[in-house]
Amino acid sequence: MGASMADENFEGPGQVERVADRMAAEALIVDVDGFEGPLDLLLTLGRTQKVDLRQISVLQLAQQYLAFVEKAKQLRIELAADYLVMAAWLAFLKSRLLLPPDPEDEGPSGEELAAHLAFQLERLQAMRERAAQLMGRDRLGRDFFARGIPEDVTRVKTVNYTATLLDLMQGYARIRTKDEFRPYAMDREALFTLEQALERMRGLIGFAGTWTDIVSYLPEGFTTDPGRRRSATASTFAASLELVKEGKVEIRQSEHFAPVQLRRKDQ
Amino acid sequence: MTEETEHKEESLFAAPPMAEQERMCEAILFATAEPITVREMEARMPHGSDAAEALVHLRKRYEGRGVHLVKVGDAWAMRTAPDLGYLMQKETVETRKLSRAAIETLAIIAYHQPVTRAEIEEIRGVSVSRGTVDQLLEMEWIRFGRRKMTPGRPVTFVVTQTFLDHFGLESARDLPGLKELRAAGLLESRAPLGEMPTGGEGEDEDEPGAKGQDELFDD
Amino acid sequence: MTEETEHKEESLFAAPPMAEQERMCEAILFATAEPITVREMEARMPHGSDAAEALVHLRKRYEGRGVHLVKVGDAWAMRTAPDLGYLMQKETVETRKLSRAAIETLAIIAYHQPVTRAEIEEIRGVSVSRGTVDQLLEMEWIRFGRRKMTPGRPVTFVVTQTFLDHFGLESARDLPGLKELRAAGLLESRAPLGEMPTGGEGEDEDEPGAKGQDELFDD
Repeated sequence: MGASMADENFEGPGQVERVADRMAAEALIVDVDGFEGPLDLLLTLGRTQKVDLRQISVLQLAQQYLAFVEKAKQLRIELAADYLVMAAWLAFLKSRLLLPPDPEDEGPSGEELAAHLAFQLERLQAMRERAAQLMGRDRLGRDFFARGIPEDVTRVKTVNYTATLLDLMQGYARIRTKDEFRPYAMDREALFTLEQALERMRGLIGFAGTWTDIVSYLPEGFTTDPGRRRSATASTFAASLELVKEGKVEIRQSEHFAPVQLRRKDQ
Repeated sequence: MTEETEHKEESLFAAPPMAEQERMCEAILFATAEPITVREMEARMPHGSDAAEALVHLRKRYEGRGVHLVKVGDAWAMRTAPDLGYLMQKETVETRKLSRAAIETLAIIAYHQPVTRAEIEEIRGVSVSRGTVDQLLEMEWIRFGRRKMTPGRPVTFVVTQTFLDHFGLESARDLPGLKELRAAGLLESRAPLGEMPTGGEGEDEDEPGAKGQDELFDD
Repeated sequence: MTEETEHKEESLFAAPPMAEQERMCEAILFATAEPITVREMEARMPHGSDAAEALVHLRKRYEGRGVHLVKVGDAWAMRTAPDLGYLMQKETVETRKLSRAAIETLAIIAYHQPVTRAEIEEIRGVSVSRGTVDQLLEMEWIRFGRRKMTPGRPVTFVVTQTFLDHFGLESARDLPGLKELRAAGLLESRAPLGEMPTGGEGEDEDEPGAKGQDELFDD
């Protein structure tokens, strides 16, 4: 539905008005749901250019898309947000392509952006073709078949018992204390204080010659339980900042949410 | 021959003659509907057996017959010859019709594996619904691969042996047109430029990231 | 020959060559979910086919192979050769965690070796079941050590090289002592009151089973 509409209506910018009138008169329902997102719509529009995708005019394509969105608005069709995001981006791209490049401006040029869009379309098109090819292959259970009467295989089960060193040590600890074993000694508080962290960090930082993830400084017993881990992470981070202030370490983070790393600062 | 002798020395009993080993492989393969690896076969055969060699003979024996020996990933299976499919209409299992989104997602995973959800979304330009991935997982056509060593350590998807078996592929290298796609640079994961809308969450947006299939197929 | 000609006259198209019919029977027999009669086979095959004759050829072809063509009532089926039945066993290995009793017994042997059963029971405070010791012996994690030169000359247990390999230890001496266990947070810091064994407590705490181990490793 959507595809045929696009084919009919966007043969050239000049025709848009006339076609729009006709469309309104026919109360045509534009089935935006028929498209699998803006890229799919662009691909469909692109087909009207009847050229190899590598030679596609991205400028023309942007105009076609914007016209489509405009039309949808006139017909009071609610477009999903990503269609509008794409429209805004294409409008931006269009201006980039039309205006002379600003030498001050960093970032990709209009041509680069257009080339990338063309690449995306070509790639999507290629995946579609391969998907069709794949589904057209001889298939198991349709064109070729597995054994119809599989013979039962008798299972002989062997059980392998295993244990870890931790199990062993915990087992031993359990006996020697004659007490129900509890994995962690600190049972009252799940807190790792700034003072504790600072003391710990002072002891360890001498070994941090290379950039090391701050997480590796968390004390034993504070790494698994989320509450304890949070506490230890916060205090270790605060302690690290304190050490930075004292000029003992350097700290860095490459980007948002990337690991925080630190390293000894040689004086 | 010398190898035979060595085997004899190594093991308490000599491995059975090759013709016998071939029979054994044949029986094992006929008995199961699922592909079975050389290692699994050898685990069942007498000590010192060489299933790989027996399979070479067996494959030859079934050439041109109504049933073939096919390789599926690193496993083997007996399958009817595809040209005789029309005789088996009764056996045809109605496969659930896959949605267009599912088919495209499957193809993208097959050609770009290992691939993250964000990368699939980047290629398709729309978000991938949970249902689509779930369906493919449930059909056992895809599975989780190793996590990507990029921020957020996103999970990746790869195709399974069941997928290869279903589509009669010996390995993912045999996907139709894979070479051409690679030559055309269409399997490279290019980073989107600037503010390019991607459709996905864009978890690893600025992650031109791993070579994907290249990595997989260059070895 | 004359029959062939007749068939040709009867049917609009000639029946496929016998070799092809044999292939067809082979594929059908392989793929059907249950034994199939000649009539059913022919119903699937091209008009004029003679499944009965094709089956004669096919049966001959599979003589002595790993798979046989067998008659089940008035239907036909493929079956693996009876003499290869033993190949249809599949060994599965399941990994389970050792029981608490076994872990504790093992730990005591590792820390106190060579140690007698009576000593183990004294340390654990409960009797040690035969099954537990047998299990550890069977796993080859413990073995019998020298007999103790005490009345009754009881056997002792020591850990094996397999044990050390499994736990990645150079020697049993590398097992952490109580102090280290405590430092690692694996032990309560408070010693439970009145519960510790009386003799040689302090000594034992720092270096569990020091004496025993020396005995073992000094020879």
